[in-house]
Amino acid sequence: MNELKTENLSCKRGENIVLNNINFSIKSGETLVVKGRNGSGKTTLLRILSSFITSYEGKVLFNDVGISEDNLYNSKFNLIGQKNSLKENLSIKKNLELWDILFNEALDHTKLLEHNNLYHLFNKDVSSLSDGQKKCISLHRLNYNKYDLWFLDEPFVFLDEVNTNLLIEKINQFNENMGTVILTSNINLPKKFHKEINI
Amino acid sequence: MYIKIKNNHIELIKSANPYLIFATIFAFVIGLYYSLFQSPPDYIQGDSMRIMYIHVPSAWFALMTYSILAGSCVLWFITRNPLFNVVARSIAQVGMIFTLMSLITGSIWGKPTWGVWWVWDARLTSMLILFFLYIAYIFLWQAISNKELASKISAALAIIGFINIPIIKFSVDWWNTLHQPASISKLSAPSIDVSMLIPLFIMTAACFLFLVTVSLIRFRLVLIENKVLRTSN
Amino acid sequence: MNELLDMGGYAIFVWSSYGIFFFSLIIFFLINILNLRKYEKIFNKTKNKID
Amino acid sequence: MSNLIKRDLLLSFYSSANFFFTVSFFILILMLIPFAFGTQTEQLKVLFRGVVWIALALSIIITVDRIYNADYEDGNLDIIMQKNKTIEYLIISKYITHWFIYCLPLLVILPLLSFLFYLDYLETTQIFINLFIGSFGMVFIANFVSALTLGARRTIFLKAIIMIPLFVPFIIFGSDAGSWPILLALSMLSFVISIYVTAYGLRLYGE
Repeated sequence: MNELKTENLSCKRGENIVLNNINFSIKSGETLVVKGRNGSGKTTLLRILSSFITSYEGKVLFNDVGISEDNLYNSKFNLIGQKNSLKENLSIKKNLELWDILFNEALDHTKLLEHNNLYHLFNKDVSSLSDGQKKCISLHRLNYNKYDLWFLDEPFVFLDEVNTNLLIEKINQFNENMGTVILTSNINLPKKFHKEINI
Repeated sequence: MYIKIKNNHIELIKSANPYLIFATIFAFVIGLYYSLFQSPPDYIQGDSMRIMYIHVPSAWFALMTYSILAGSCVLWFITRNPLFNVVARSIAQVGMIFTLMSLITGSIWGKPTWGVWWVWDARLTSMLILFFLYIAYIFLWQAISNKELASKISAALAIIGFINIPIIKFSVDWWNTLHQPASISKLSAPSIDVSMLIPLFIMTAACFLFLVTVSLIRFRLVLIENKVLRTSN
Repeated sequence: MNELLDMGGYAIFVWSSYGIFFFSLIIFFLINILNLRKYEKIFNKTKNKID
Repeated sequence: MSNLIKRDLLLSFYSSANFFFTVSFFILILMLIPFAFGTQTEQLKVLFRGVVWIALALSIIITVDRIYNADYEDGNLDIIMQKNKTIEYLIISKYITHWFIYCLPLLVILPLLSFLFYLDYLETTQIFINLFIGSFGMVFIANFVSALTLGARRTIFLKAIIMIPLFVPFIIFGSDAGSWPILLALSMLSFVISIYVTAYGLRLYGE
């Protein structure tokens, strides 16, 4: 049973206060939706949680241990940022091969891509795809399955209805397997998740 | 980049500005009078050595300004006081101008003295590299859109450049056999007449006043630029 | 006077280096002063808006 | 660490930075010497020593964006930094791949090229030793410049202005036959500086 929580988390950028007194706690099998307007610090929050930003006030605790003290914390989450992490001039196949090496895990891509109806584009260059298709492939990283936590930054942007539902299904499945999800969104989602905070 | 500087300090700098400008102009006029009219020509180099009165101060201040720049960058990293960053940024461009001036006047002086515009010796080469270090510092700051980040990055670069300069001087010295004695040792030699020292010192003082005046103007400029950038975000 | 302008045959070197030196210094000084004025204007405008 | 090296090598093989291309680049740069300076044997020998360094510097300068900038812009750098908690390992593996892709080809092709320029075995060995040691130092420098300029996009000229002054000592000592100990010292110094500065730059941009 894992628990991720923040206590009085604040973050300053120069003089600007980006995050002010964020408190939440989330357990295994739950999903937290972080809502807020553009530029309200949603991405900053995710980057603090994924230990990229280390200069903040307050505490971020994973199982009651500060995330900067936990040496294994970095191997426990899977962060999908707003950037697609795709090499534009390479084909999907080659991009996925590169990911396989980075994530140290060989997936059966053909099957998974058929699920999203993308397999026929397998050998196409990424630059020829639409934004939604790129996002789908970017979210393909969620299939690497050694992680307890998912941090998703605006995962529903560019996705059509079918793919949105597929992603929600995937998140539900992950929750059933006792995974924790934190996702950001600035629009209303079609489904209600366990918890929601506004920043 | 939040700077706690009292308003009355800024007011003080502001009110000192006209006096400083006046003093700079005054010093330059006196310096010009002495260096062009009131000093004898050198018995070997003739009147061409009058260029020394502007070349040597520029070279001194080019080096001194870079030392201050690198020093305040180091202090910024140690103390985390953003004032040092503002000092570094306000002084950098003045240093660049002095470096450029010492290069140009140096090569104009070199033509009648050595017969060539340029010699590839250690001092000239490291001066040229110094100029590019200033350029790198200034333009790297401009190229990075996140200004807080830009200050940190360009400060790191300034410190690396400070390590690089002596290495370059050493390596070019080693590489080149064309040695020129440094100007400072030339000064201490008895061959230099007191009548030449007077204009040199006045010009040095004038250049120093110019450095201070423009740095303080740029200090205000940098502070206000920070405020404008912050409110526009 | 001519003798002075002639600079013992080095006129072109001496006068050009002094000219370039002071010209650049003055231009540099003016650029910074004008920049400061410009930013002060922008700053006052934004300050008035906030007030 | 080994994963990152494997991934970077595969990436360079997929994009146009494989062995074949880098070797062609070196041969073409060196081919310009006789066209520019004529074919006198003695002159070619002298020029070869210097131009081989310029070719190496050029190949490092034009590829400096590929070290961290490309990965930073498309977001892969986040994954890389997450998977390599110890940032020093990450940096060292980047050194290795960058050297492997852009310097090793020159060292491999060097014996062949030096015979085209009428150098004998002894001279070739001297150039080889200098290049071998000096190329490491230049790679270290390129790495920290790349890490420092992550936020400044598509400013290859600015990066060249930052890097070339730092390359000057390497080129001075590199084109002299007997000064490999100094090159070794310079490379070691730049390694120490580079690993700190690169880590500093990467951490700043991670934020």
